[in-house]
Amino acid sequence: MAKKVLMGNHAVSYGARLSRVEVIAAYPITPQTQVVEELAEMCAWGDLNAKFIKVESEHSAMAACIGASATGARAFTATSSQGLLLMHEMLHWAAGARLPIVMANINRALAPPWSIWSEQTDSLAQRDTGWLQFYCESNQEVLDTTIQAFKISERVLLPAMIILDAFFLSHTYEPVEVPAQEAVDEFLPPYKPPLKLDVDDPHAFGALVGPDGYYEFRYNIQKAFEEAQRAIIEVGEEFGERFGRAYGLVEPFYVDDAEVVLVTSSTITSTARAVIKERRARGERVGLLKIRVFRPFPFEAVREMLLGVPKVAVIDRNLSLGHHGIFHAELKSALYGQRNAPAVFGFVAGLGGRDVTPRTIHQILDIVGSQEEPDRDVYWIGLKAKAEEGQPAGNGRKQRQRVKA
Amino acid sequence: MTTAIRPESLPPMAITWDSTRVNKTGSWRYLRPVYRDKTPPCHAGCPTTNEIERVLYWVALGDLDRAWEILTAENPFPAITGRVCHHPCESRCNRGRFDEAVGIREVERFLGDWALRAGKRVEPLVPKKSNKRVAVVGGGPAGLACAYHLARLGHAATVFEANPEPGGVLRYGIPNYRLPKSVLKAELHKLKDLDVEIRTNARVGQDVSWDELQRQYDAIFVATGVWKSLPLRVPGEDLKGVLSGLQFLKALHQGQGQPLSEELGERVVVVGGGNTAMDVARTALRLGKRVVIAYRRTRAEMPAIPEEIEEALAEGAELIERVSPTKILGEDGRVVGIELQKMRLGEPDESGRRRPVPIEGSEFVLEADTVITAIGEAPDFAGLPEELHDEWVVPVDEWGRVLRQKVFAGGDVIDQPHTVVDALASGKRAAIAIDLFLKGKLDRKEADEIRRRIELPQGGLSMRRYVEDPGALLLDNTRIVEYEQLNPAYFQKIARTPPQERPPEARVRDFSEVKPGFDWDEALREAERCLHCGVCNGCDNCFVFCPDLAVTRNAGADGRGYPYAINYDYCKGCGICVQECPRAVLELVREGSGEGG
Amino acid sequence: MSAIVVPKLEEAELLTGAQAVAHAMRQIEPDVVPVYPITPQTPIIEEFSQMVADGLCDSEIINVESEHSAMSAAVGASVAGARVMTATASQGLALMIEILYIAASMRCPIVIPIGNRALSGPINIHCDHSDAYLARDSGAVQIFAENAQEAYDYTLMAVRLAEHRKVLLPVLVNLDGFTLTHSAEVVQLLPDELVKEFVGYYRPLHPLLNVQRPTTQGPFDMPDFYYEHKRQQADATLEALGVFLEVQREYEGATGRGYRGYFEVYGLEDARFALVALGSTAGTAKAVVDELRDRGQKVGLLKPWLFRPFPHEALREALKEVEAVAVLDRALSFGSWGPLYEEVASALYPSDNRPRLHNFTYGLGGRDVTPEQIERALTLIQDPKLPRTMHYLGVRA
Amino acid sequence: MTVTNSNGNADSATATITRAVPRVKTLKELAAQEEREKRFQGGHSLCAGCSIPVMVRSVLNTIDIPVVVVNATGCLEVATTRYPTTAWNVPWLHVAFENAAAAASGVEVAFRVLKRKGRTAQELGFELPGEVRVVVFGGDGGTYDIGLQALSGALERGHRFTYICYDNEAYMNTGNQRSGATPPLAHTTTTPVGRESLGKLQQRKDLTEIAVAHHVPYVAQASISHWQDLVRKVEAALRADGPSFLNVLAPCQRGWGYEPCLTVEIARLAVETRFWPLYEVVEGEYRLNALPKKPKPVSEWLKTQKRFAHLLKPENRHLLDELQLQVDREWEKLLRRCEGRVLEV
Amino acid sequence: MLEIRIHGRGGQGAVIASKVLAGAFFREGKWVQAFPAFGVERRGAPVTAFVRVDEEPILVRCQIYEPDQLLVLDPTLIEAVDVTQGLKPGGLVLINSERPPEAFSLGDYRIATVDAGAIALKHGLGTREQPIVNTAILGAYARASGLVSLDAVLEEIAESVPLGAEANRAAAREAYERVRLPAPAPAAKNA
Repeated sequence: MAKKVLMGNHAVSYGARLSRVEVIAAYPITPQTQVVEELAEMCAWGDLNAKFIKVESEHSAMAACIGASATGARAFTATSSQGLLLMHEMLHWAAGARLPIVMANINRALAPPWSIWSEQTDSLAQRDTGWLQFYCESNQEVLDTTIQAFKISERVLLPAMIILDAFFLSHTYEPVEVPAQEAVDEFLPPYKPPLKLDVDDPHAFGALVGPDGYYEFRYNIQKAFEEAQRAIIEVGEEFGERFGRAYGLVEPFYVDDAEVVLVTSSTITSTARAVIKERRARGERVGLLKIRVFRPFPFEAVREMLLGVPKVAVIDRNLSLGHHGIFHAELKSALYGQRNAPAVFGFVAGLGGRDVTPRTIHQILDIVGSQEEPDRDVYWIGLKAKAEEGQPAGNGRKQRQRVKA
Repeated sequence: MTTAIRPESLPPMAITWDSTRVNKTGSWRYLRPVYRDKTPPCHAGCPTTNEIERVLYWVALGDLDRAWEILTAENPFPAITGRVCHHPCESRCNRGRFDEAVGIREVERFLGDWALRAGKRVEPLVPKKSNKRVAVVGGGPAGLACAYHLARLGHAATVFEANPEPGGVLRYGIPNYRLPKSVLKAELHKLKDLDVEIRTNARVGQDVSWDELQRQYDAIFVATGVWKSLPLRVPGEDLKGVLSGLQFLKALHQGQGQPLSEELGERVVVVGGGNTAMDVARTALRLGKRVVIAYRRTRAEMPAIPEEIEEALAEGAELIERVSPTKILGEDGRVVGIELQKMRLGEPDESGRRRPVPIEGSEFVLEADTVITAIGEAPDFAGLPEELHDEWVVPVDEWGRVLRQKVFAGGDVIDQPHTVVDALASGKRAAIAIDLFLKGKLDRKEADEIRRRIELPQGGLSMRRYVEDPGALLLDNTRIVEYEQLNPAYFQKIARTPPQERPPEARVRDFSEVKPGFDWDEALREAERCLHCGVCNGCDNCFVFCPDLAVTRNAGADGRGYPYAINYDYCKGCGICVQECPRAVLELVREGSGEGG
Repeated sequence: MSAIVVPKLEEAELLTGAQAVAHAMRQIEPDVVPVYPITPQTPIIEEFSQMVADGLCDSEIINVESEHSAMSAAVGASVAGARVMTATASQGLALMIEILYIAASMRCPIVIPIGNRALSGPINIHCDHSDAYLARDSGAVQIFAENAQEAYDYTLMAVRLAEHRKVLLPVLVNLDGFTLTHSAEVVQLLPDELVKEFVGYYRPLHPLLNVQRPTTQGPFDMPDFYYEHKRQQADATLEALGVFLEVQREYEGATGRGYRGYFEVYGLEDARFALVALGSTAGTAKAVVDELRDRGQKVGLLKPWLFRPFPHEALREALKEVEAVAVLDRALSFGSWGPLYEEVASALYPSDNRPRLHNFTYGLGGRDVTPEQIERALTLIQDPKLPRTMHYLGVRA
Repeated sequence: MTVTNSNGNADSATATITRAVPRVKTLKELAAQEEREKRFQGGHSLCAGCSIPVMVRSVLNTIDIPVVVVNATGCLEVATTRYPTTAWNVPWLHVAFENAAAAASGVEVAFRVLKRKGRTAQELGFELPGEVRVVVFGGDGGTYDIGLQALSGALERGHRFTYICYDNEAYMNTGNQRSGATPPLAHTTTTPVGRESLGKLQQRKDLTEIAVAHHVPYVAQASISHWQDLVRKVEAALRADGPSFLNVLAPCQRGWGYEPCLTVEIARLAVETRFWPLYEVVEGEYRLNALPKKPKPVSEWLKTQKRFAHLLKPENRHLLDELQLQVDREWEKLLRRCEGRVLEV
Repeated sequence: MLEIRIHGRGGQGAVIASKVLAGAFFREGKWVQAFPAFGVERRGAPVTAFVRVDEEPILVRCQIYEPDQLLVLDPTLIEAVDVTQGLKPGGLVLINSERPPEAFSLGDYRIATVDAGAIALKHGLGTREQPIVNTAILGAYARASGLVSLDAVLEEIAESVPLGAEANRAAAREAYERVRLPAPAPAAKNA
């Protein structure tokens, strides 16, 4: 094992290389590009024995991965934002075909207006497609999760998405422990597809299925997701045993006796940890629950952690327009109907890369601390107009009042 | 952009219309492009510092008035130099490295002739007369040029000419078929326009004394020229039928053509390779003689203007190369032949030409009725004070001044090439020096400063820079544009426009002009070939290729200043404009170096 | 007949849902219609093309080479200043989804009928709602129609909703593939002039074609403005809630057809147990409700017309008295609850009296939706001990 | 000097020889030019030495008819429209990367149909212009690759619009990844040169020929270096009655690896080495627009750019020769198509 | 925690500088984080990059608004950008300039200068028009800050700057010697 200072994107590349990916089909898009550039470089220097296909669009990138994976190769791609949306149609296909493709998605805001900065809506909008989703907090987690993702995917035959924040992770350099290849090889054996495109044993992939059979295919995918929960936990534990860093579905931080728990994902978690530590040092009973795996959504784990906590505040760097932040909505449906369910506050913050600083987190904790129940469905934090801060984007139980300043 | 914004203050969707011009991208710049005209080599190489690039620019645009004004500021007689100049400009022309040099002389002649036909008048460059009087001794090109420029600078000039007519070598040396007397006469009319007094048949030391000049004039310019032929120094030189070239030509011009012709006999051998030799040879041809030119080196080394040699040969002269006379043979006191010795070319001498070395025993005889020598001339200092001159020349300083007195000299009597244009240049130099002298500035430091401002790298002094604000002329007189600095991508190969020419068999029958000169189309076409090295001609490249739209058209400029300006608020300093400037007007300087304003 | 609009048989026609929508399009007479064929949407555009070919309607159809381009051309034409419609389904919507987000953000009031169909893979051409749900974060307004009549009426209303100055968003009018698109029903159309008067002219706010005042549309946005722009869009999406009701009122005023509210409620007034279901299933559900009520069970149905923006407040109000709710989702969000369920749970979460909530998946890929399945759901939720896991109706597991 | 050179010629010496007295631009003409000059403005954040704005202004300044610009995602879009500012003083639309031609179809049809329907200012809320040209700008990534389908569809449908591809031979906005336009053996970040790799191993796509295959009225290949030729082609393209396509070579100093001042020089060398022939296809008829009298070897062009540095190593000589053969072969093919028709500006 | 902000221009290597500096601290056993303020940087445009250094793992993941130290790779940025915005009083400002520290009056800060441009050119880094000064300025930083050793900087350069590593190391070494320090230097904070 060696420690290196790596950027988040390169942590993905190293993870893919250690996983001995065989086919990489990708299309450039900021801020993803370095992931595949580094992989292309590794191929050019013979450090990675893989075929790199620079396709002509993200739609084709996923289609090529589908082809490669169906042929039995370990397939990998990476994209972001508009690229992810363009390949959307194929995402359904990959999951429907039960192909364990692994993809890194760098969270970037959707257009227009055009932005290249961080926001989670792109990947969260794919939550129905049948892909496993891992949201990473650090470059170490990015690298480790990439390796685990292959193992999990190939076990449950579902594609997996490793998700990292644009720039706050993708372009940030920090120390990362890079496992030795032999250790990874022991952890992750070569992919043995149960079924593949094989001239000696022909099967048709992607045939038309009528109303008589389609439902069951979908049902099986849903069941595979249930299996995936177990797989993620087991693989995360095994990884911990081998490499000293264990992973699970969620990660609590000072949750035990907390009166207020922040629910976060990705890099906001990291900044929030600093704030929680600071407040804990002041004696405040605040904690944090990081959601690492969004699909399958860790209902049980979340309930275990949050039932009995008086107040929970979800921070969403995303938005389902006409609805809520997506973690927020998901969390509410997870806690719905449960005894001792907490009051859930939903915060939207940091869209389009607006910086989420410790001050932003303090503001959130202050708002949650000052009221028993949320007085609106969604709180917007960090809008530039001061008078607007914390005002609801309509849809509140009380009619939204526009403050004139 | 850091001010507070409110969602409701934004347009209802991400639409914008505010200009990016609020972004001053000039702050990205490391290097700064600046416009800085330079001197083209033709201009620098012209002894009279003709602003050739500007003259051709305006000719190409059809504005002949403007072209002529610029030209006559430096050169009084374009119709003359346009015919007889040895055009050092053309040999330096950068276009010569690209395809063929621009036919500058022919365009100059076109412009000169046009002005004569149009009856153009020159005016003084300064509004007021000075009440100073200057004596000009010698009415050849140097003297006339000096008088011309003095007059334009407001001084009264009197020319003392020993011969019956002014013009010197222009009149008595150069044959009519090269420079028609009518053209000479018309050009000299400019002096009348400028109230220059010309006293003919006034030989100093004979018709007027040096002391008188010293007493009566505020300054004296001596330009008496070289009228003594150099002897061959071989046996038989005193035979009848041995003539000097100058003698021959002068006699002809003085109307003694017919008797002379009879004296010459049939076969004429001309010894020499300079312009005089060619003039002699071609004149003899026109008198119906068989002509042989004998020269010690090869044609390539002949000092005569190449066209002259070419035309002489075309007209039937025979050239014998690498021979030197050893003896002139005579019978009854009269030439019957010339013995020539063959030469081979040895090591180069100080002039850079290979030295002829005699080949022993190679002598041979050429039959001849007349031998005309044209191997060089020497001045005749008769009538001038001893202290003014040494054996060969009148020594002068860099201003053309003699012995720090009020005496100045120019033309062939000083140590400079014996060419018409150098003579004109020395006259101009003296006129400027005399102007400074008369204003009491010549011995002061100021004179050096002025010189720095008006002197071009090859030593010529610019009258335009002398009388006008040099800043307005833009031209940087310290730097010459070399071919390597140009971007030839924008130039297309276009053949030089050949001047029309009368056929040799027709032209040897008379003394009429060999070439009729350019017509309008030809002149414009040739002027358009000028590359305008170092001088902005508004080609638009910088404007079109600026990625930052930082180059603006300066449409209000009135012929001064550049047609473009750079808006440094936006210029990112990429240097494309510099690279793509075909003529090296633009250059890059380091940002913050203080250069280029 | 339990529909809101009961056609007068003598003035009605027998039309498929696709035909009804095509007639709505003909009457709206959109300026530009970029389209690409896909089952089960194709009959809409075939019918419409014939009407244009017959000179019944002055619209310009662009036969593009993909749904992605259909939506792109739609955005171009809409931004330019034209009234635009298109139509699609399933993979077509999935392929154009990137541009649907863009249409919403660029505030393009494009009306898009969708013939709902299951997504691949495996490939399937029959009805479910996975295609509609995939657009749930896009910012487009989404309406679900129960029958051909509703599809017709809401297509007309969608134009006014989309083009309202406070809204300016694309509107998807969902009608179930085959079940509605290809089934002939009795539909009563409105007179052409009435429709024309109702929809009026489209007056674009910032038309690209206004060369007198050039605008730059679709610019690049740094973090210093993007967040505010998104907030603005979120506000517009929510404005659609109010405008939806406004348009319904005006439609009623103009036509006498009384669509009122975000939902059709059926037997819900005194219900202890409620179904929430979208689209044509509601019809079957109504029959089941009738039957169970006949048997004395206090059951009811809530059929949302408006799925996006989701009317959280109104839903809380509508379901505040019920004990248990069965939310029927005709699609899966793998690894989680069904999308409709999540909406309902999320909306009801803050309410003081939370009903028991259960999620039922049904009818994927055109699996037949029978009264028995619906009855089963309504029966199951009456058991307070029913586990809170996903229930699958009609699966052969 | 009040006078600029006749019809904008770079060098008076290159002016047509038939011209007796050079034409001098009138002040009025200059003023009109200035008006058009404002269509694209400075202060944008494209790199120093970028070729794209050079092309854009040449295009926009060519005709007086109002234009609507549709822009595919790329450097040009990102660097000219950072909210709240814009370098564009003409209507400008950006929808996405892969669909500029489709979006342009929409704009073009919208204009045509609104015009046909006689929509008044009262109905529309604004005055429809009498005439409009839709011009699309897209890079090679957005044109050769991801946008090809939309372009093909729009060309085939016959919309009256002009698509201009600024071809810098790779994805430069994301930092130099290979595209269908990348020449063989070029180094890019996704075809890096390494122990196991010599750069891009495939041919470049001949997009201009693909456009020709759509049987549209006007297709041309141009270079920013030959701007008079470019301007003439833009004019022809914009006046074509139907779709027109221009493929314009636009070097990128960062991706190609050269000093920014050499942008035009390198574009010119591409033409002079016949790597990038200038030609046009008018109603199916080919014409050559630059016939280099003394064509330079393609290595003259390659050696100016770092992306080809590995080809100059002696051991790679054979690759260079192979490239030269290809260039020669393509040139011969083009000459045959032109059948001796040459039209040089 | 030590927070450093780097100001440069596109093409000068500011982002690489942040990475190398973080790497150097990392070699000395520190936790580090380095990242750019990502815009759509074009050649010549102002660029900002950040470095955080701490004894324990770094949690905060947002830009640095109140840095302890500044590295200014191009002195003309001082006029173009408010470089000292948020800089803590007494903070170190290291400027690439041939002028002495006294020539800059920026406020209550410790100013050090180094002619990194000349040093870079001497070692053949970049062009006359645009020298690549990032490694030189890091050498100077090692001396001016006293927080990281020159050896660590040199080792990190060798690893992170494969092209012309020797020249870059030489430049860093020379800049270490030639940096002009503020006088008097108060004890470094946040060591």
